[in-house]
Amino acid sequence: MIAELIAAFLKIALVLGTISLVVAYLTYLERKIIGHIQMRMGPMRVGWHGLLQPIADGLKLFLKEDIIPSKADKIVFVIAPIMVLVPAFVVYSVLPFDENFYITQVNVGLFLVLAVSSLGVFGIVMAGWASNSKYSLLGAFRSAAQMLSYEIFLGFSLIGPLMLAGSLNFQNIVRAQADVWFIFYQPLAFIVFFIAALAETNRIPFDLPEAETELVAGFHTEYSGMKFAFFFLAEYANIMAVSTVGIAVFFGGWGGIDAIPLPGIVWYLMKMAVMIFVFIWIRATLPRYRYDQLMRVGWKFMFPLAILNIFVTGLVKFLFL
Amino acid sequence: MELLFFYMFSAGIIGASLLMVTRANVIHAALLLVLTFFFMSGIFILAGAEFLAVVQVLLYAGGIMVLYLFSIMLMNVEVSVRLRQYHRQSFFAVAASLILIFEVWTVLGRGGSYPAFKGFSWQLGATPGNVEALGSVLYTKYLFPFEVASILLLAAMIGAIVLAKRTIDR
Amino acid sequence: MIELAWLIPLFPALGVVINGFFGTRYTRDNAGHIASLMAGLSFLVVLGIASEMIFGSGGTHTIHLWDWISAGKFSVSIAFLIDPLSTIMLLVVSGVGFLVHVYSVGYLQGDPGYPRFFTYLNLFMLSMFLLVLGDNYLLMFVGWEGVGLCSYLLIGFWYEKKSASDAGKKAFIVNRIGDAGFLLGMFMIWILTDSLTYSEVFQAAPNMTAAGATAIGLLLFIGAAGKSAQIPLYVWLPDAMEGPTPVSALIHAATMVTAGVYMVARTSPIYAMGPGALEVIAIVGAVTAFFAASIGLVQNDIKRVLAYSTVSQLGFMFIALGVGAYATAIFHLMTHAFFKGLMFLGSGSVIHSLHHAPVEQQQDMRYMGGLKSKLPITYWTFVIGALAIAGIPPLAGFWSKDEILANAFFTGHYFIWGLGTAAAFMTAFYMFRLIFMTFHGEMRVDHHAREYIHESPYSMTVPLIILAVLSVVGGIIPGFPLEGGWIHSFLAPSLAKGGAGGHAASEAVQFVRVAVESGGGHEGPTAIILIILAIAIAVGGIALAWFMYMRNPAVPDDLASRFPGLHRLLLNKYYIDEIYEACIIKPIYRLMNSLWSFDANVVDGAVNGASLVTLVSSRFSGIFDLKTVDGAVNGIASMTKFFSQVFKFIQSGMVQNYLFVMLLGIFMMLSAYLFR
Amino acid sequence: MVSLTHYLALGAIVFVIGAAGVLMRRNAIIILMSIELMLNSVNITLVGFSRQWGDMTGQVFAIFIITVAAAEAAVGLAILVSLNRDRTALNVDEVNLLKW
Repeated sequence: MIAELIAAFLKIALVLGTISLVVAYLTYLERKIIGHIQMRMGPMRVGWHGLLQPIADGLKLFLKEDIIPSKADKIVFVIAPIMVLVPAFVVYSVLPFDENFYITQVNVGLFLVLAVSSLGVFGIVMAGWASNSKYSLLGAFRSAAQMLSYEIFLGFSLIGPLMLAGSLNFQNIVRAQADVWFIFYQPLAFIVFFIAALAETNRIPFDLPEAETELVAGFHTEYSGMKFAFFFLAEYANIMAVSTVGIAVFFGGWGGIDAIPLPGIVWYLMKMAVMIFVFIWIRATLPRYRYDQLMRVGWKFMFPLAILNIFVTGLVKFLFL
Repeated sequence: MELLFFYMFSAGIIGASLLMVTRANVIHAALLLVLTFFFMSGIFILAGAEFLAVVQVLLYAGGIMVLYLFSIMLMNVEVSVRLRQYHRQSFFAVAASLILIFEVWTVLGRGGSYPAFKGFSWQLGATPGNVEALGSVLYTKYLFPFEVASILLLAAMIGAIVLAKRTIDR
Repeated sequence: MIELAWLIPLFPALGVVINGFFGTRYTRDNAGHIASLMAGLSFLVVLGIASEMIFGSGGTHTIHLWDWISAGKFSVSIAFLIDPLSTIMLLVVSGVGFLVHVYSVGYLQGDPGYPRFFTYLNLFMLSMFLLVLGDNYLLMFVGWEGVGLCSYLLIGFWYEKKSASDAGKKAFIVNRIGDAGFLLGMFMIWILTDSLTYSEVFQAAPNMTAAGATAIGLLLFIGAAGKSAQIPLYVWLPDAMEGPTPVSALIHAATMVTAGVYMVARTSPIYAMGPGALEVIAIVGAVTAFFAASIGLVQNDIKRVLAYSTVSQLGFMFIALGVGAYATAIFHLMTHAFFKGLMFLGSGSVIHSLHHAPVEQQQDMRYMGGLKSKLPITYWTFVIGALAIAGIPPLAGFWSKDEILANAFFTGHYFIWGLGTAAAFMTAFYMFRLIFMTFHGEMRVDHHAREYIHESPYSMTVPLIILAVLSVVGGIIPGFPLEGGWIHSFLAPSLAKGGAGGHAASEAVQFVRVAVESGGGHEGPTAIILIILAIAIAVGGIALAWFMYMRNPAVPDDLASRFPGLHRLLLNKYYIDEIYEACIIKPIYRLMNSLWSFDANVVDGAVNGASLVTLVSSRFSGIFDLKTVDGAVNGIASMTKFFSQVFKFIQSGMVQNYLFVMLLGIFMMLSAYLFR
Repeated sequence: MVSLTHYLALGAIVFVIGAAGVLMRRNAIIILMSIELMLNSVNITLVGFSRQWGDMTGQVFAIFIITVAAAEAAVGLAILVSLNRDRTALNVDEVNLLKW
């Protein structure tokens, strides 16, 4: 009993620590990659090729004055960043990293991830409203509408693979792909999933809630210091979580090519690196959608696609499997 | 252990819902309601209804309450905070509620002992999932109510659009 | 074929969907054809089923479609019952319905609400089929409400006319009163038998107490009185003539108003256990027959004469039910559907031809006359209908009406027989008064309209001819010999045997049959005398009408001067109306105006109902029962006043108060549980 | 050991809290939320029964209740939003046209 508890705590600490560290370096990576794509160098000053930049940033944020606007709703204002961060981390409790490396297994794992990640919107809405600023509120509105809509497509796109795997448990889903990854069975689902994932994580081209150029950073305009850092932490944690879900559902999780005997966790990290690179790559490439375009793409294009995918999968499964 | 968690969640539910019912600020009330829903999903997990627990979070907290927050923000909340919050019949309402609780309590006390739980195990990760059982009942025995529920949702959707849409003067 | 019964209501439903959803845009001018096609298809199915029932095995068939409500002991299914009774009703409904559809294609051509009309008409057919086919009371009630709704919609079809929309509302409200009775009766049936399905109810019926059966019978009769326009709920039917004429023919003469008769006949096993209810039905029927016929004597509006005639004939049917001669009632229902449908359609044809006359003159017989040569087909078919209703053998009306009177006589209801005979005399009189005023004599039509008078198109005359043929043969084929016709043996399995009223009736039937067949017997001559008397009365009524309106048109005036009191009474009908208006209606309106602000929901319905009842009954019943109406009206008003004084405090308009009361209710229920 | 009585008592308490909220608050939104609370209290009892009898029916109906709650929230909020257009505050006791 106690040994189990200690093991569980160790695992949790390991995962959370890794995430926090990786997130810090993700910002660095993003700036570097975008810099190179845009034919510049990115951060160069702190450390070798700016390697210590994230630590400097973190230190700066940590030491910065924590301003709460006088007209803000104080309680909500303080809770909001936590509400964003907590779901982002809770998601990791059921994600699969390796055959035997996970924090816990739940029967409704996939579903739980969807449910918990949908809570992130609360933090954003709370932040936007509590700031008592029109930019923040507008950002919060956009975010609420966008995340509610795209959550549906995200969920629907996952139903196809789910029907193939016959389980909501991540370990089982990954095991079902021992032979063939679901990306080959479900390309349509993956496209929908990926676009919805971009929108869920508020990434370009769907970063309307933040939209620096029009809303002055949207819902977190009024935030500073550690609270601001929380939002960023949550954003990158979300990206990794959603990448992990994508890898687990479409790319066979920790599974790799039999010819190359690498440990599962390594395969997983490699896939993760690719996914994150794609995320950053897209950010450097695409412009932002307009709000009405965003909704139109979602409801008139992705939604029918997702439904079609479910229908076809069900039909095929019913007829041939 | 189970009992401990049950009491924790119950205390959370009751505390949060009492606070929610008494808040002047609608946003705070809504957030407290979300909190209540979280605790409830905890109760559901304790009862072995894990699917329901997730649905509770996904639909109630993630869906319905966001809708609430969204609508509240569209309206003017600040005005109502300064107004009188309670209805004239509040006293009677509370008195009646208390008596009602007392009565329910008595009824339950009279209920005597129930047979032991036939229940399902509530260990997380146990293989025969609650999802399959639920699904197989939902899509066979209760297929018709299920379809009716979907029609209801459609009707509510149309109704909501019609109601909330601004009439365009021609 | 019988198992295809579900097709019967399906076709009109299809028509409703097509015309209702696509009527105004796509099927506009073809709405009538589509609706007629649907009615015709239903009729074909009915014909198939009926031939199987009549020439084949007969019997009772239940077509179970699906379970509708299932809650504990209470279960109701959507199931159709095909037995002789419903077969006859189906034939009447679909047959007359189909003809009226065809007729309406011509009659309503060019009306802006053309597709709407046919949607309603098909909806009516659907509801009526449900009413007739249902194998339980709840399904019948669904149809019952459906036809009530369609009646309301169709009476108010020309809703831009205030009088039409008012008449629709009136019909609806008065019918609601009856429906409440039906509902209560249904509850009673459920309480006493734990079922609403006919077969189970009737199985349990012999175990009912007489009091229970009488209560059910009376409650159901309230429903029947509302739908079939019996005293005191008949007031809506004359006003219902505001609707298009085909509607009057189909709904307010042939089918819907006979639903009450059908319901009582269907419930006959229960009535057999409660003879008290039957006595009430017989008396109400007889009084209605007499009362309505006497009003019919003085009406000048062609459709109103027919409307009062319908009320009167429905009274005859209820006499038959009341004396236990159910089959005879259904028989009369059938023949009445033929000849009254015919006459309504005929009057529609007349009105159609007077299309260009001033609106207020189109239906007024004082502005008609001499139309015989212009409208030959209408005229001759109308005469056949009138002869049939007057009871001239061998036309349809003779057979059924005479059976009713004979049954009343031989079951010892001499008073009812007397009223019925008097009503029959008046019927013959006013029908021929109508014919003479409309078709004979000099033409009094507006000059501008004269040149436009022409015979109606084929789509209208062909139904008339078919109905005329049916009016001729519709009585003698199923009804000969008198009291022993085929229809009696055919209907026997569906109707009650034994019981107080039924028993007496069947004895009488035996008796009359003996009398007719042997031409003698113990009291045989009485039966023969009755028949001869009936014929004589019919001929006498016709002759009197001829004498007063053809031979010697001065006679009415002469009579008027010789009996100034009676004359004034008849002529000053409107003067009395004004007294009523001043003495009763105005004060009531004032009272109501002060009350309506309290509680429109409760008061308004009752007030409008009460004042409408007053208004209408005052219009024609001032002659008859000044004191009764006066008392009743004031009673209703003071009752309403009292209740609205009490209830206005409950209606605070705040949801939370209501909810609080609800919580108190829960509280009380729990308390009852705790301290029981 | 958690027994059925625990679930029922919890459900009853939450129900009454919700009911009291509906009855004593003036703000329409809070009343709507209290109704959600009441609906949820029913879910608790249903789940309790479901567990007691090892039968899924209770959970199925809990799902239906959530469906109904979603529909109710959508329509209710739509009504409130349209009410909000011509009133400053959404006080239920000012909406009293239900009389007469």
